[in-house]
Amino acid sequence: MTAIVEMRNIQKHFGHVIALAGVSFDIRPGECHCLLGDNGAGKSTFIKIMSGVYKPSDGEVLVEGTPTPFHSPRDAMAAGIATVYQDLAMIPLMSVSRNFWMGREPERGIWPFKTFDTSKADEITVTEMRKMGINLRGPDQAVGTLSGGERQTVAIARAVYFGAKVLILDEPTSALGVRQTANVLSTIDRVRKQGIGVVFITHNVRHALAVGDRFTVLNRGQTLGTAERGTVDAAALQDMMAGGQELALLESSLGGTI
Amino acid sequence: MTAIVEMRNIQKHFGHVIALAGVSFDIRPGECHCLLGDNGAGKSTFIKIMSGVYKPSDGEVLVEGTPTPFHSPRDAMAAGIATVYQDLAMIPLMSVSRNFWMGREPERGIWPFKTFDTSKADEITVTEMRKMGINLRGPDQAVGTLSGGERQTVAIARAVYFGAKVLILDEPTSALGVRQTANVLSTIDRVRKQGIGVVFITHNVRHALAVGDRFTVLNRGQTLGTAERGTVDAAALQDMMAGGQELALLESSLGGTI
Amino acid sequence: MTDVINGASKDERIKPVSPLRRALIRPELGGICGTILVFLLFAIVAGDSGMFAAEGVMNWTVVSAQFMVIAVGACLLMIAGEFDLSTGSMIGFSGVMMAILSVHLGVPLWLSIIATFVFCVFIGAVNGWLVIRTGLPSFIVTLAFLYILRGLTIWGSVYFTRQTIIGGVGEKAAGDWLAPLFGGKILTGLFSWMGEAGWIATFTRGNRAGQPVIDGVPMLVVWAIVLVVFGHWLLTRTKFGNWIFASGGDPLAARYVGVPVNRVKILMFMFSAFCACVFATCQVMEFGSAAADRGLLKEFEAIICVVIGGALLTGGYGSVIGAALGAIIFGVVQQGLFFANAESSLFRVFLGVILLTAVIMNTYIRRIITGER
Amino acid sequence: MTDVINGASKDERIKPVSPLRRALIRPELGGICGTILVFLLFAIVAGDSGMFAAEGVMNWTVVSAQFMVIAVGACLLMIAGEFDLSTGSMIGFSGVMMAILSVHLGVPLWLSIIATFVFCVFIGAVNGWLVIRTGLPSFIVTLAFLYILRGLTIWGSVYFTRQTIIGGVGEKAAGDWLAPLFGGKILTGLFSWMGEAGWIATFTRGNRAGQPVIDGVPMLVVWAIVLVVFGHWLLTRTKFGNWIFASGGDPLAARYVGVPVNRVKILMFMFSAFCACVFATCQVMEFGSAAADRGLLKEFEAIICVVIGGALLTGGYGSVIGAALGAIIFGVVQQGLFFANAESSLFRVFLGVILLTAVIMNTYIRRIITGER
Amino acid sequence: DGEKFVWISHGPDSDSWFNVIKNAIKVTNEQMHVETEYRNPPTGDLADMARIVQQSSAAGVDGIIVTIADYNVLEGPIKDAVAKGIPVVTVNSGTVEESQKLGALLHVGQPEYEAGLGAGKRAKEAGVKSFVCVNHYITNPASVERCRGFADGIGVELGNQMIDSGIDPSEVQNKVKAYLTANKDTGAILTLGPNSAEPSIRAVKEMGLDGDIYFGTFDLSSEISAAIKDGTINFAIDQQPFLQGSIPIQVLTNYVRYGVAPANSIFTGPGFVTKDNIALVESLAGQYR
Ligand SMILES: Nc1ncnc2c1ncn2[C@@H]1O[C@H](COP(=O)(O)OP(=O)(O)OP(=O)(O)O)[C@@H](O)[C@H]1O
Ligand SMILES: Nc1ncnc2c1ncn2[C@@H]1O[C@H](COP(=O)(O)OP(=O)(O)OP(=O)(O)O)[C@@H](O)[C@H]1O
Ligand SMILES: [Mg+2]
Ligand SMILES: [Mg+2]
Repeated sequence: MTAIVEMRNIQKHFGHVIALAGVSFDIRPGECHCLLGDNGAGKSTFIKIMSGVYKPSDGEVLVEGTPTPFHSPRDAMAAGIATVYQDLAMIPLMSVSRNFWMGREPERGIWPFKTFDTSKADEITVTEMRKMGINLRGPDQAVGTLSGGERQTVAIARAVYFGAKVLILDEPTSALGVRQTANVLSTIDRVRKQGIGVVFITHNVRHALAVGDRFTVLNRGQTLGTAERGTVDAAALQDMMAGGQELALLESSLGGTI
Repeated sequence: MTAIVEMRNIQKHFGHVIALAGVSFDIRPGECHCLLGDNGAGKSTFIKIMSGVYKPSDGEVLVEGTPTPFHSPRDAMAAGIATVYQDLAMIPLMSVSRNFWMGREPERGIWPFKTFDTSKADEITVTEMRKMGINLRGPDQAVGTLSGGERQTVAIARAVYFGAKVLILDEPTSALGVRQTANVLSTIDRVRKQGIGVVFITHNVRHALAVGDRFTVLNRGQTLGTAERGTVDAAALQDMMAGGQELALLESSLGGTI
Repeated sequence: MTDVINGASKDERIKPVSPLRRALIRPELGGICGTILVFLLFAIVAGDSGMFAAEGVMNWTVVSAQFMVIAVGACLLMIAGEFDLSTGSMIGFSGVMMAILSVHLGVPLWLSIIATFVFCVFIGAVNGWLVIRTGLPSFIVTLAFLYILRGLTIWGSVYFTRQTIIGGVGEKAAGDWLAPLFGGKILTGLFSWMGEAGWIATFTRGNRAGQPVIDGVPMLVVWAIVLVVFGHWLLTRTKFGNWIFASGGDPLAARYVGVPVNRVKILMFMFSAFCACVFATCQVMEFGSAAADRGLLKEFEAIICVVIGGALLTGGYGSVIGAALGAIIFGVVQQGLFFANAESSLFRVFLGVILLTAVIMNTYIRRIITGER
Repeated sequence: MTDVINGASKDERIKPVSPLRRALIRPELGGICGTILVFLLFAIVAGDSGMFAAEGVMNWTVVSAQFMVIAVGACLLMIAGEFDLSTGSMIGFSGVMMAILSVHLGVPLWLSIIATFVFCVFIGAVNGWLVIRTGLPSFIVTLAFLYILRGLTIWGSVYFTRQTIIGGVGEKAAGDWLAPLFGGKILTGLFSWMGEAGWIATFTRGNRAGQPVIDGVPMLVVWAIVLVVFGHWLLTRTKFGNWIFASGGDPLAARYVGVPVNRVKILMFMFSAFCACVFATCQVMEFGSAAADRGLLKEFEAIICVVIGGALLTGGYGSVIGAALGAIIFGVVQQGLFFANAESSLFRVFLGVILLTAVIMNTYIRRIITGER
Repeated sequence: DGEKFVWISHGPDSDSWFNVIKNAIKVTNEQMHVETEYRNPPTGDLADMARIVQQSSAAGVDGIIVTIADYNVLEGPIKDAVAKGIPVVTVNSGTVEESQKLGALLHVGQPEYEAGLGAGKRAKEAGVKSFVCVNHYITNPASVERCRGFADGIGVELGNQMIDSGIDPSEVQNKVKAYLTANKDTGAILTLGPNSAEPSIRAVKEMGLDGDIYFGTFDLSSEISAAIKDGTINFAIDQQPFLQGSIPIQVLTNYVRYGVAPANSIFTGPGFVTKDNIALVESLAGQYR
């Protein structure tokens, strides 16, 4: 099975900060590929390149085998990549429904008088949110009044609703309680079954192991390789994330004093 | 040994969000007390109450046995509590030396002509930073040009330098590489040996176990109890943080599908 | 698993909030209350001064309509996260440009008007482009244009006409097909019928005796209504309106989901320039002359209307209806003080106080909407 | 373990940066380059017009000194993260208050001056307190005071004196002990000696032929120098200066480490009001009269000087020396255009263009300082 | 008794010249037992002024006194007021023809261009060939008219000889100095009111040019009359604002009460105040002169 999106040897520099030093990654239909890594490893930077927010300093992005440079988030969306960002990409002062449709508003009417089809938008928003287990007070409730978990769920519901061939979730579970986490994980499972590739970013190894098919670990801008499901366990992943042997070395150096 | 600072049944509400639902905690001289918890558990909120940034909605703060309400960060500092905040409390446009001394600038000269003793400030800054393993280009380098790890180290060096009876570190290792992490952990050890109580906040169980004497786990604004060193292992802590049995329940519910 | 899903909708960390309080809360609430208060106030202090007779109503309506025209532009721009200090200079500039072209360079009036609109909207685009490209605050960029445009206006009018006031546009307007769109009146038939029927007062003396005191609705008022309706429709009913909110609320987030933030902002700068041009053209057509000092300080007045109407100075929140109410408050207070015979210098004091109270009240309302932060 | 510590100082993710480029970079670099450019420009176009003779130098020095006085206040306030649109109105207000008190209510001049300073600094504190307490942007709060103070000024001067220009302060100043501190001249002896010795030019025409063209340094210039030196010292050499930077850079972070941010901001609002008062008092003492329209638009001019001088509109960054250079640029350009016989209305165009280029250049410099973000 | 009139000017709130008018209104109100309100656009925007005219006729006053700051702008509102049967007297700037076209009873005032022209002719007699016109209010049309008239009176092009001085006194003073330094052969100074005259007097004195340079100004103030006495200023054009404030009220009162009005317009200026006749005016300058 060929990859839907393949990233080859991606580098990214911010001024004199080297955030990514050559990372390769691919995602196939119907799989959940987990991207793991400690804080600051470069996970968010990496998927921002994948969704067209940043341009890579070096390296290639291939969509279904053809090199496809993304110039803007719209390009990535057009290529079927939907992203739920870590910083949520939600605007607190706007209503849930407006946030849900932001950038892809449904329209009604003929050209100069095309209007935002609010009734359709509201209806679908409420339905989709109910599917995700959130009962809204109303679709015009401001996102600012939602809890972190609810906001996260709006973002996921939005990405799921708009279909797409690849769904990227950047730490979707980090602000969630256990029940909402369960919900997100089972949503990932549901989405994957529809043949969509899911990129699931987290630094919680347990969440990753619960749904992942493959696991890629980033450490300080570099990839430490990709493992298949079943070939690694929680402890091994945790070790790779935290810098494995190096930390062991450290523990022995502290060992005498503690 | 009595606690230096004791927090009794602390509650904190932000509008209609209940961030802390009654948390008790204490810190004794010369120990490292780790505060663990998932994202959004309320760790940062809790230590902000401890350092006088927020006032608790309910509950008491006792310093060496006497109830001492803090009205501002200055009160907490006066009571000997130094804090390194998660969001760093560093001002990127200012120089390292100015950031280091911010709020406690050394002065020289007599009253109406008292000046900020820059040469002394610079000298001490450079020395202290070298002690922490950072060679500055110069003390007037802007903090904005430092890497995340270097910034974190400035903040820690500052807190350590200003002594204090309790040192609070809010996720000090989250933006650091392995080597800087080792450095921070051994600094914690060094500080503790001087009889200072250290509150070490993290969601990395391995870092906590490396230096902690006691472990308190927060989960969604509530404490799940405090464990002594040796009575818990990594897996147990990880389970408590992620919501233990609840997650087990979840896994079984997903189990059929994955 | 259904159990898990239903459970997710509840979060034990959220306290319940009274639904009644929520029902009342909307961005323009402050504007609505303010308008009612102001009308009550003047009904008491100036009720018998003719302020609420047909002619008086028309008087403050026209003034409010003026504010409304520029407030709509400023409002949409502010919601998109920027503001424009060059509005006032733009008003002076476009009037003088139009007058020089038509009166002194002999260009037909309709062509002068169109050329002026095109050029001013272009300058609006330059403003926007500079803000986007340099990443500078719009305060600085538009402040520069405040000076540049005013300087060019004075220099141009003195250079071409050796005067800072340029008359003679009235004669050019006669017979022009475009001019009535800005300077004409509508519903004249209706008003003369109402006058005959005794619905409104008529002139009792002089050479127009028998004619109604109001002979029609000036196009300025029509423009104000059209712009408010258009602005409100654009903002609340269209896709683009959603993009305006998004660009002002969080440009980065908006860009990530594919909203063309730069285009939205530049278009709003252009719209603001367009509104300034409408203001200037209506004024030039009505009075038949342009002057280099027109529009002085109008940028602040537009911003004040918008802010009184509940918009957030930092963007992402506000309402065109609110801005229109702000304009009505501004106009009624300004003219009402004349009707009430108050010392006119106290108008400014009054205005400052209204601004402060309105904004404090709006902040309180907004905190409730966004969940007390 | 030493190995671990040494290793920590290197981060393989940081690319090296040229140290040469760093050495050049300081906040006032833009101001310095701008000043040099402006002097070069006018040396070329107006070198033979007397602009750089003793008298010409004094001419633009006085104008620059005026700008400097208010720029210092605006600069410190802007670094502390706020700004003050009421400066201009405050200038008008304090002059009129002083004149009414002394000329019309018979209060001794020194007491009027002191009372005015106290009251104006108090209003500055009210400004600051409102900004802190309501959390509103300082734009809105000080805009309200722009209107309120100007309204009170006009109302007050008309109410008390039935005039908007109040003369007669000159007579009151004669014999007063405090007035010369604002209106006098120093070094008069030195200058007449220099004139006799032929060091500076003497009048060749008119009824003062033989006297030196400059008879002393006005106190306004002394005040400007004192305020710049004080501001620079305060900002760079004292504890409090560090707090100003911190309050503007990140108020939350500063508050967490114990900087009394609210106090710093309120004090800076007070200092800005104080500078406006110094400006007004020097002018009233020099000209012997106060007028209600003094200071119009001075708030923008102060902000422009500060921004040209490299400060960041959003706070936390800037330099008093830079602001002073900005004031010199402003003054030299304004006066230089007269010496160069340029069309004077083009001054505004020139100013706008200088503002834009200076700010763009400063942004570039700042990006380098803060690590390209 | 108790007729309500309005006196509508184009001066912004802070304009000092109209103070004499205000004082005249007050005095005349007491003399004639009427109520006259002084009104003006706060920022001097003529469009706002037109609104005030409309508003006054809406309020149904017994008479309107209005300056013709700009004929085009005020034409509509004034004609409407006249049509409504409200008697109108025009004052200050504007011409008699304009006044008649508007249907006003009469005009009381001083035509700006002609005043400037007269002053220019005077200067020409004194041998002046070049000048600088210090315009502190360049955006006001009447100010440019005065400078133009002066230039035409001397018989030279206006060109660069009008400077935009702003109202800040130090800036005015230094701009005048800069101009005089750069243009050493300047023969005359024309200032347009106390706002530009007072700093210019200081500039001239500081440069030692007092008495040497021909200096004319519009309007009076205590400082201007002092300068006339000491010879710095050669003449001040006095349009006797007190009369402009007072006569229209008297005319309107008599017209409303008894239906009588003067047949011709009344010129209150230009009257030239010089060293010879200064003693008469000096004591009241700024308040009633
Ligand atoms: N715009 C930027 N400019 C400069 N440096 C940046 C920028 N964005 C990210 N970085 C740096 O790049 C590195 C990787 O950041 P990134 O946000 O991708 O990490 P992450 O793996 O997502 O971490 P987290 O788990 O905290 O989300 C960090 O050192 C960060 O400071
Ligand atoms: N100022 C505030 N207003 C409203 N809610 C807040 C505020 N600060 C924190 N919260 C909420 O309180 C809860 C606890 O937040 P807190 O920052 O203390 O978590 P944390 O344990 O430090 O998480 P992390 O590991 O991400 O740092 C979160 O749900 C957060 O949204
Ligand atoms: Mg991330
Ligand atoms: Mg935290």
